[in-house]
Amino acid sequence: MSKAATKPEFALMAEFRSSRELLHAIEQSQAAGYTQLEAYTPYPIEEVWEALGQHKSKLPLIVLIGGIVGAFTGYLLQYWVSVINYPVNVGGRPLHSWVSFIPVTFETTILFAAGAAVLGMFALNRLPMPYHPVFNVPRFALASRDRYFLAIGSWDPKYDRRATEEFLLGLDPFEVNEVAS
Amino acid sequence: MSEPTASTHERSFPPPADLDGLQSKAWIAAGIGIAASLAGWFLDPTQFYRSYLVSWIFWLSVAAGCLAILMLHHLSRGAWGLMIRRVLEAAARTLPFLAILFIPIVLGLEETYVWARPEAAADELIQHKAVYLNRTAFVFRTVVYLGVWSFFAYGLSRLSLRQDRTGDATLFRRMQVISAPGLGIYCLLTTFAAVDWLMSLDPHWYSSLFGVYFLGGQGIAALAFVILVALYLAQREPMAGAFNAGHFHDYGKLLLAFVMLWTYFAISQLLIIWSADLPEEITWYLERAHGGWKWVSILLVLFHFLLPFLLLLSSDLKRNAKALGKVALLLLAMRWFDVFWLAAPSFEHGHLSFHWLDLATLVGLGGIWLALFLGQLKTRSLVPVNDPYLVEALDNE
Amino acid sequence: MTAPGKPPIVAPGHTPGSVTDQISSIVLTRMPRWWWAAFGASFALVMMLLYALTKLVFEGTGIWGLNIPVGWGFAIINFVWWIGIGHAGTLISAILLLLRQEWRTSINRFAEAMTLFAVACAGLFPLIHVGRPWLAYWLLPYPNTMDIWPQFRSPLVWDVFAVTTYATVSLLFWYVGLVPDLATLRDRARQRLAKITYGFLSMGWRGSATHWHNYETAYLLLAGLATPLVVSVHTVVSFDFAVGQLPGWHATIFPPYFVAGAIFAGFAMVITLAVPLRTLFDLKDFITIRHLQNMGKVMLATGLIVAYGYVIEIFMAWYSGNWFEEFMILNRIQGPYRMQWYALLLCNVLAPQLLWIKRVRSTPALLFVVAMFVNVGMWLERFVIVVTSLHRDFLPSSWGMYAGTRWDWAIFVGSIGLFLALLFLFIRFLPMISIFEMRTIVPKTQAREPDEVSP
Amino acid sequence: MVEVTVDDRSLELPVWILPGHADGSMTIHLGYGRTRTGRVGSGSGFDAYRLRTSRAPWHVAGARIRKIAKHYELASTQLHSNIGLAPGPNEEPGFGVEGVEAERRHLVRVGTLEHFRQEPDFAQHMGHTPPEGLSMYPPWDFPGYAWGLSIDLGACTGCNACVVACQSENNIPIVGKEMVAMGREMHWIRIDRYFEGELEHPHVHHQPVMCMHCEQAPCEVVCPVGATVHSSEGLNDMVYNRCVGTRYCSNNCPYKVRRFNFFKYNDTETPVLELLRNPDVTVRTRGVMEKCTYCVQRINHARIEAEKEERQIRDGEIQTACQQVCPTEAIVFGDVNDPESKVSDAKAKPLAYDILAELGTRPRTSYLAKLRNPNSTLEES
Repeated sequence: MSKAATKPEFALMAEFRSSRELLHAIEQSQAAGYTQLEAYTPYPIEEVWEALGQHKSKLPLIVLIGGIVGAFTGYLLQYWVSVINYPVNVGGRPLHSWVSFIPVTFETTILFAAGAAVLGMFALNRLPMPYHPVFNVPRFALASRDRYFLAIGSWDPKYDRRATEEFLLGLDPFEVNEVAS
Repeated sequence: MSEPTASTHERSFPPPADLDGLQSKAWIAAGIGIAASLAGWFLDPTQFYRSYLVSWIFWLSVAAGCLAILMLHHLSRGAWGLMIRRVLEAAARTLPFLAILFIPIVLGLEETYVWARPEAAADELIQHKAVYLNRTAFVFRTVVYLGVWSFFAYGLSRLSLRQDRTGDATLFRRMQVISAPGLGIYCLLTTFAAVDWLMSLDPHWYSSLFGVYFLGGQGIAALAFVILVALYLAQREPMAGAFNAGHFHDYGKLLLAFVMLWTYFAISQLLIIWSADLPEEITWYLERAHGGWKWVSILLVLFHFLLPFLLLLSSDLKRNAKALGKVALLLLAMRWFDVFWLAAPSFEHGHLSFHWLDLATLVGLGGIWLALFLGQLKTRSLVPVNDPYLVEALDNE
Repeated sequence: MTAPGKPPIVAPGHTPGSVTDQISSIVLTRMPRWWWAAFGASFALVMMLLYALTKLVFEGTGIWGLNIPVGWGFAIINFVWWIGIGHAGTLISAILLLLRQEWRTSINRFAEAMTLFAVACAGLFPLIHVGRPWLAYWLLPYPNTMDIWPQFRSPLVWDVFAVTTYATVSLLFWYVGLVPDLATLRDRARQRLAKITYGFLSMGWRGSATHWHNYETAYLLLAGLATPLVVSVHTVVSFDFAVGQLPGWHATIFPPYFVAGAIFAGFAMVITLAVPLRTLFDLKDFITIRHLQNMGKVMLATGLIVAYGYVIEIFMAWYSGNWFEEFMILNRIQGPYRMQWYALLLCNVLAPQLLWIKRVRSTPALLFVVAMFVNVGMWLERFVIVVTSLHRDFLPSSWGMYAGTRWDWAIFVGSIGLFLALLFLFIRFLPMISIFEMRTIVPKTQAREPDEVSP
Repeated sequence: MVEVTVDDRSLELPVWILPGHADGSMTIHLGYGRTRTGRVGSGSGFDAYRLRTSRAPWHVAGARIRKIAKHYELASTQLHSNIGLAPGPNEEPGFGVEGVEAERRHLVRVGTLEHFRQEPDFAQHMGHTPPEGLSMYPPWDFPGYAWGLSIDLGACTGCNACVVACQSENNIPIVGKEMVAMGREMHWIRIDRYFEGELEHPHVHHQPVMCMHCEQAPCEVVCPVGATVHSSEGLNDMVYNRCVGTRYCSNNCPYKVRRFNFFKYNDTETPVLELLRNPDVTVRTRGVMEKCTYCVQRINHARIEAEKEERQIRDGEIQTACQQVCPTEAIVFGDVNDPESKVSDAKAKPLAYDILAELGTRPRTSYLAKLRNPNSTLEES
């Protein structure tokens, strides 16, 4: 606890009752020059991440690469096994039975792409992360119910403990909390 | 993009004036094509009938496919279909005319269909099928197919028009009630139509997937055509303000879905027949895997599946009407190749040959069909103005 | 957004807060007494399954009714039946998401869980149906000193890839869908163990805008991948049959016809489970009549595709002029297993026609009855395909008959027990309705401004 | 079941009504009169010696037959055997859907000498034989030996010696009546019997069927672990050690010649039984598929001998077990790559045909059609 006193706080977090209020607050904060903003909502709201300047996710590219790698893995595995490493006459079929190799190639494509989607999503979201300072705010539990939170990071160049709190309180939040780091 | 709710109902969507010009051009193309085809008929009647069959099936796929998409739209009640409903209806209403254009095929039945020739009497297998594959039954069935399709096309069109006039909100429900059995009947009849018109060209061969494959192709043909018409209309008032990227995104997604579906059917059929290697089934594929036909097969793999598939994965492309239009054009062209690939190897066993009559009949029939289509399109408002979903449809992102 | 004439997908009066509380409380409070009874009963069936499996491994496949020519019987029928049932879950989740059908929201979690458990049951059968189950891993490609590999031209190897991919992707899809809800439970749980468990499983989910953005993208992409996957899985299952030369198996229509049949069976199972559950857990607000109606329509549509398959199969058997094919159909209609075939027509073709009537679609009890018919009918369909085709094939001299033994039945019924037991555990420990997605749609379905309701 | 009574002795036994058996008569096999015959035989069969007396061992008169209300399960390896068997005048028409199946499929091809003189290759036109080389795949070459087999249906008497020989040569387990009744007999070669003609006096045809060793074997394609693959000499090899027992191969085998070890049929624990077995043939365990190998152990034995002497294997040097015991020499085995071999000679005959050739499996086992030379006056009566 003594450490907490010396350590600067992580962020200031304002709690709002509706997504409209949250969006309004984001606009106001950006207008006021704050850049290190993060919003927490109980369900996905496209306008919120759009407002925070996140337009394109890198994920589709990751998935595409995953799919291509999967397709090649699947096909080459079958080719190598059936033609190079273990060539046998099976029912008079050619060693390189490309028609028969389609289903497995398809499945590995999907498997790798789906794996890339899930792992990519967790990686981009920096998860798993069991501890995060925002959990220190007791009311943050409501972020998974029906409350909307806006946090301004303490590393924001325009951040000032007192002025920022004043600013946030001016946005008509339910309340403003300090996020201990 | 969205319009205020109140005003949409008052907006009107009359067909743009330059549809008349386009229609005249279509008639001119039809005239040239028909003249050339007639010349071809004098020079080489056999080739004429064969080319004509391919061209007719191609244009029929577009028209009949539009009927199917129309019913799908009514069934799903999706907003996506409202913007193109009038295009679909107009295309579907050309079906009775296509029935008239079927007459030359009946006249040249012996030139195109082996089973219609006298020597078929010596073939045990064809004799087995003679109850089904004979001139009378064939013509009768085709009349039934086109009659039933036309019935649904006109029935739905009439209700849709009445909805424009009265604004009766229960009409969309009625169109849905018609479409549910309609789509089922459509699929069943199309399956048999595919057997009659295409599969029976090689009367020894059979595949139970064939009808479904043909249906998938029709979906592509119709959607590609609709996208092109939508692109044309979107560049002109009054639709310029109504179409947005969201609409094309939806059509692109549907097109992608149908491309995948078609590919799925094509691969399934090939895989099953390839793996079992039954002599009675493989001859059909062997004809298409050797000689020049091999290249047509490869063409289909690359440009009917691979390239459009990869392009349509991109949502940017789907939202870009012009780029989507190019893909649609490519797919429409590949639809012709697919019909050609299904039909022609069975005429001339072994070698690939294109004939100028293939093009002449395609242009001739296409000109007539497009002119008929545009004639139908002109008669109505381009959007069903009193549909309860219109606000949602216009608002589609 | 609600179009005219459609009943709502969430009963009026709900807010994000109320849906969160109501759904999470099912998990976080004690289970009703009937739960224990039901779980106990299904657990007893699992014990029977284990006993039968032990017997099977110790004595051999011979305890089943199999023979030559009928080399595949209950195990494969059950496998196809279960995996077909699984398909509805993915379909509801993935395809309806892509089609932006919001009514999926309240049933998708539950349907996905159903998928997983059905796939688990399905996955059991290929493993145990082989003569030497302890060597079933030989179907996997793994490097070994003998340099021996699976044979990639065999549909069974495709099956291994398809089913494992399907199981993996379904699990991932389900888990990804659960993460925000696990975070919700973490925030609501009182007990320390529950807090830690849900906290661990939710990986530190915070619901930040970045999280949601990547999450939504991932979820959509997974749906886009799961859709062709689910089609491919039953297609590969159909290849198990269609790739062979056997009349009644070798038909090109099989892939789409099997996929439709799978969806048909799957929706029947969703209805079978949803109708009682919505009453027992008082979820009528979330699984509304509209859901049941829509599922009824999907069942009708896929049922018609299945009927189309029957028609085409019969027509092509005649049109082909191939006597083996013609005989196969005649044998179905007139042969010793004709009663199964007629029952199948009754269950799969006639009974679903009731769904044309709106009254049937909107009466849960009637819908449940139709769904039960379809559950039975789809099992019979696989019986007809597997057994009726095999028992009289090319050489009349080797024709034979087949009947399941009590061990066949024990394992089949046991697998139903396993499925139910897993389902009851799921209901106990995880939210059976996606809470965060309900939060998403509640504002849209409510006329008033729900955000302004105080906590 | 019926009760047969001779004087005061009676015997209850089941009857099986067969086509062609004279009305009002019944055939009872004496068998060996045993009641205890080990694991698989005890409790099966009937002791017909009870009807016999030592006073008149070969003839008794006054037997009476009476139908009794009991049922007895008979086990048979073949349940259907009609081809074109027309019902007699008082018979119920039709045998159900299975009626005349075998005839339509042209499995047994029979002609008269007269027919043969007019059209020597009539047998080849009875079914649909696809053109040679019609396939989606490039052809496989079989340089060196290419084993094949030919069976002359005209010579086969249906004596079953081949079945027994195969059984002892290849360590094939005896599975007992209960298993046979379930359709789980293990014979690698079987004799299919078909009745043709009228129910009262049909013709009987016998057709030995074993693995056809198809060049495009449907069984091999579907095996997920490659437990059944093709050898360079055209044998359809079965790798017992690799087999996991999916039974997919059997399902896809049009000839249904594959046999599955549903239980552990072979007794490998009793030491004395080891002496019973052919040491050159693997004893199969539970859960694996097995089938005719063309007596591959004999092929390899001959190969070793030939290599020792640095020569080719001579035609006739290898005899399969079934061939060896066939009293009518209906079975011929050899190298089909060698145009001089007896098997090539047999396959070149106009009577040669493949069964189920329309499936494109290209079997290495082929048949010679049966020729009959009926006396027209006798036949008419």
